[in-house]
Amino acid sequence: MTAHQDYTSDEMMSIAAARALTGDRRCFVGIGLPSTAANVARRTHAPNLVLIYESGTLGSKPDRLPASIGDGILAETADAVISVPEVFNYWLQPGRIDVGFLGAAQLDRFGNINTTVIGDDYANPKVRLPGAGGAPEIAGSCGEVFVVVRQNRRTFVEQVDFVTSVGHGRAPGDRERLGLRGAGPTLVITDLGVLRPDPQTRELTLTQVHPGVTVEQAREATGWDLRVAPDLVTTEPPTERELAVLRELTAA
Amino acid sequence: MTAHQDYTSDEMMSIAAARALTGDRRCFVGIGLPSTAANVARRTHAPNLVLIYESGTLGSKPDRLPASIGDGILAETADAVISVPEVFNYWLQPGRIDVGFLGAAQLDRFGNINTTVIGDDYANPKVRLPGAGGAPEIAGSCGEVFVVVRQNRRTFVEQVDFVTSVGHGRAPGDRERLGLRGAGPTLVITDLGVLRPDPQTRELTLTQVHPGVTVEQAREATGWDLRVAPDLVTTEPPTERELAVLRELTAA
Amino acid sequence: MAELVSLSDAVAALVRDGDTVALEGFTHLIPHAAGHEIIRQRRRDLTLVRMTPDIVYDQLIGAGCARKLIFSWGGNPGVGSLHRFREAVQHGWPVPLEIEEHSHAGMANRYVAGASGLPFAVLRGYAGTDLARHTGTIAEITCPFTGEKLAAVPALNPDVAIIHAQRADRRGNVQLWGLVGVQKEAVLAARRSLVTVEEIVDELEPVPDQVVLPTWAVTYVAEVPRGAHPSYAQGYYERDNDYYRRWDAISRDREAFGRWVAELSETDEAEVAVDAGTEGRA
Amino acid sequence: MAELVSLSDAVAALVRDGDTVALEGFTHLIPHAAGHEIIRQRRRDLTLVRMTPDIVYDQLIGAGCARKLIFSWGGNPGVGSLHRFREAVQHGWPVPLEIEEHSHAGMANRYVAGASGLPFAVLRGYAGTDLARHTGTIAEITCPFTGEKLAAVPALNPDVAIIHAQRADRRGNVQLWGLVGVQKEAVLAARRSLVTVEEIVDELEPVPDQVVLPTWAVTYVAEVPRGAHPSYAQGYYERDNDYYRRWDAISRDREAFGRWVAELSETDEAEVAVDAGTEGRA
Repeated sequence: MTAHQDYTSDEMMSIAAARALTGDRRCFVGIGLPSTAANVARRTHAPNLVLIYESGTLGSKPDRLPASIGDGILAETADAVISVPEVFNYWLQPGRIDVGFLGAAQLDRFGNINTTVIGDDYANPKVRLPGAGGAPEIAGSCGEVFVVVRQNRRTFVEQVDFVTSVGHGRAPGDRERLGLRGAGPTLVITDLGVLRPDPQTRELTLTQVHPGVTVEQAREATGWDLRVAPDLVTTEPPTERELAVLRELTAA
Repeated sequence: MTAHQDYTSDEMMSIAAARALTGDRRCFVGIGLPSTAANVARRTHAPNLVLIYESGTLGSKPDRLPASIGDGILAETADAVISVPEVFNYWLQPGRIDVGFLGAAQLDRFGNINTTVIGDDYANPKVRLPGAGGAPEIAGSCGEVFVVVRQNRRTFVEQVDFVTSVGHGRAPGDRERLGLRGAGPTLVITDLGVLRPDPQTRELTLTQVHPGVTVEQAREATGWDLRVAPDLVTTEPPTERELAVLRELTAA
Repeated sequence: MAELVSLSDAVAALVRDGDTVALEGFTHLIPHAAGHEIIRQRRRDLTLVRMTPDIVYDQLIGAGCARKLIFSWGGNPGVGSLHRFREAVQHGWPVPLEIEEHSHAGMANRYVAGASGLPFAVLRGYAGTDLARHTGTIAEITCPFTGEKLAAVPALNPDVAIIHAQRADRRGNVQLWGLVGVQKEAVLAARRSLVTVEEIVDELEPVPDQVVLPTWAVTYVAEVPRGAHPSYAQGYYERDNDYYRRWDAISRDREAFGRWVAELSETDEAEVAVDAGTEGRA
Repeated sequence: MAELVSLSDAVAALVRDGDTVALEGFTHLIPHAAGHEIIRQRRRDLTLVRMTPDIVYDQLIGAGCARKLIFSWGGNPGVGSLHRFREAVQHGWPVPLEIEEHSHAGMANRYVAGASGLPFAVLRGYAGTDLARHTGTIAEITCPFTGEKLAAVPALNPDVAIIHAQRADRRGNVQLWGLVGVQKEAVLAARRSLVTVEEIVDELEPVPDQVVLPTWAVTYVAEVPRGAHPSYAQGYYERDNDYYRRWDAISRDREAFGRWVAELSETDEAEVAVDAGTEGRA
């Protein structure tokens, strides 16, 4: 961070995530950062974005940030309210949703995600995490997956302790072999920059750093030998409009 | 029919069917005679009868006879309106419905029902009938089945040409072997009388004749050697109230 | 996003010779006008799919549009048989009609599987029936936990699903209510879809027991007032029970039916609807 | 027909030590008051089932009511972890907690199968995950038509399902709306059921997106105003987000939690609701 930046690294992360959501794409949105990013996108460059929440709403248009995944505002502003089984069976499973957003307690070199347990003994975990929720099938069925997560060595690991949701498996072709339909994680947005899977190896590679972040900082924050794309770019800093919308939303 | 009867044999049939519906039982009702009988019952001795129509209504309380299984009055007066898949999956299949009503183009000695084709060549039928509709699963899943059908040798056959819906199969134990949960046809109500399966052999047996009908007439109208219960009774004739309600309903 | 077009443009763009087409509707909201337009545009070799083929399917079959019917109950509800359907099955006229026959529970679950992106559905059904012997698309499956044997049926994924609804908004979001049958499943199971509606409105006012299909789940929306006639649209008009009774005589006779087709082909749907409206009131 | 009773009578009659119990609710309409009554009545060895166990399950687990949890996501939504749940899993306190862990899609389909009277459900799920290795109730199944391999999960059929709804009428017909989650399926899958409601009314006025459960599909109905607090009941009160945040501190500390249980046991549900209401407004 340079001294005269007037935004936080979390704000940069939210705005970078919002920018990745364009047009009238259907987004499966979890609470927290994904919901913030989707709602910033809807108020700035992507007014036709369709927000789908696993609590059972299609096309929610909240005028404030929902406090939880089941906030009443989501049902009140939705095009359709449906049951939770219907969300998963009629809308997610057949591949009708373009983008799924996921967080991660651990994320590995091949974009696999752990939100279940830390430690290598499932029965006696070092830390018990919330579990899978909708993530395994979001990771399997959405057109593509964006992961939004803060980058550090605790989170960015060589191999996750527990595969809650499959990213790119261990090698190219693993998703196809498993019958997973979507493209998997195509974008990992962090507080330091952006990673994308290498088209050949599927290994997450640094393709973008946020303003003021060095490649060395990103490598320090990564638990594997992070590759850097030859055409690495620097993220455009947040515009005044983006920051204003984000802050208005998160203050409300 | 004796000369001084002031009702038709079809009216006697409808009223006998209505009388079989008692209490607050849940009835899966098809259009035509079953719907007439269920609505007569609801207005006379069984006001708490619950009518379920396969078009997607639970607890319909029509104030006139619906003209079709999907008559608007059924939705407008229902406790709940649901989709057709839900009717079959959440309500019929798990055995939540006490009584299913079925008609038949052919009905055999063991209560099996044909509503598909007449003739022994399915590909080149003598007569093509409407087909199964909900009947096979109604016959399998309802607590019991009442068949309402006019009695004659064309309909009452030794063995149906095509088993659309299983009654008692060919022998005791067939339903259990097939995994069918309900008791199957426990009552066949005709314009001549009432038949019930023999507790041992499951063969349909004449247990009741309507006023003015002789056993000989019933045997004449049956395509197998009809057995007659030793304790054969004669149906009580329609009361004035029953006739008035039936005629009011069918006139509307 | 659904595109708002005319009925004839929608049918021209969506329905191709040889397609598998489902016009769904369970007594209520049957898309008759769309069926008539398929006859007018002379589509051939269709595989028609519907739980309850009634007179609009009798018309399509009699007009020679179909080579196969996948169904669970074919009749003129409350009246009797479908004579064009019977004649196609029994005498191959005007063209032979192959049939694939299921129960309602089986058909409903085939649509559910199709809508869910699954290749098959599981149900308690068909056990002991002759349907299981004559229909190739009924299999047995064993529960991996209990060992119990159940029926499996393959998903239905029509090329085109056509339904009728009460309303759509200008963006193409669709709203229907009353008896909603299996229409949502049919649209979601199909590769392409057309919804004809009574009216296009600015805003969809929520109503109890509604089904809403978002615009991005629908291909085309066409405004066709009275497009369900002689079926009905709750909140708009009643079922024309007389028409169903009158159909029996037309359908029984090849020549009477021929005249009906000829007249249909000379009129467009707006005229048919007006005539029918007048007749309905007569 | 559902019987209208008090909450304490309903829990006394329905929930037995060792039962499998599902208190369902997806952020909205979570039956907190019923959970508290189970703690007061000191039920033990329960197998608790829920897609999204949150603080009421943290309370039940911390109070020692449960020996097993079947779930797909356990957390304090928007706040963080469930500390009583964590402590039971990591340290076996106050009693060891066995877990059976699924995804949301798997749990939802297990309820659907239970509600449908089927022994299992089929879905596209779990492929390549470690859940499939650690959870015994995930199997592979092959489509009999395409040969494709899919996941199968066994039906959930709890002994008791408990949900909260906005209204019931005097005959026991139940109505809920807004986010309706998987509650209908949970009630239909269960052997016995209790619905707590905000109010009992003479007539259920239909509302958009309602779910209606007929009285004959429910065992008991109990009027418990604010029975979902700190969750919310659309049309009645908002979610008490502060309460969820405050729970974090109580839940982190065995002694603070012990005091919370002691206080709960000394009050009845009406008092809890009033206190909570006051706190919520403060």
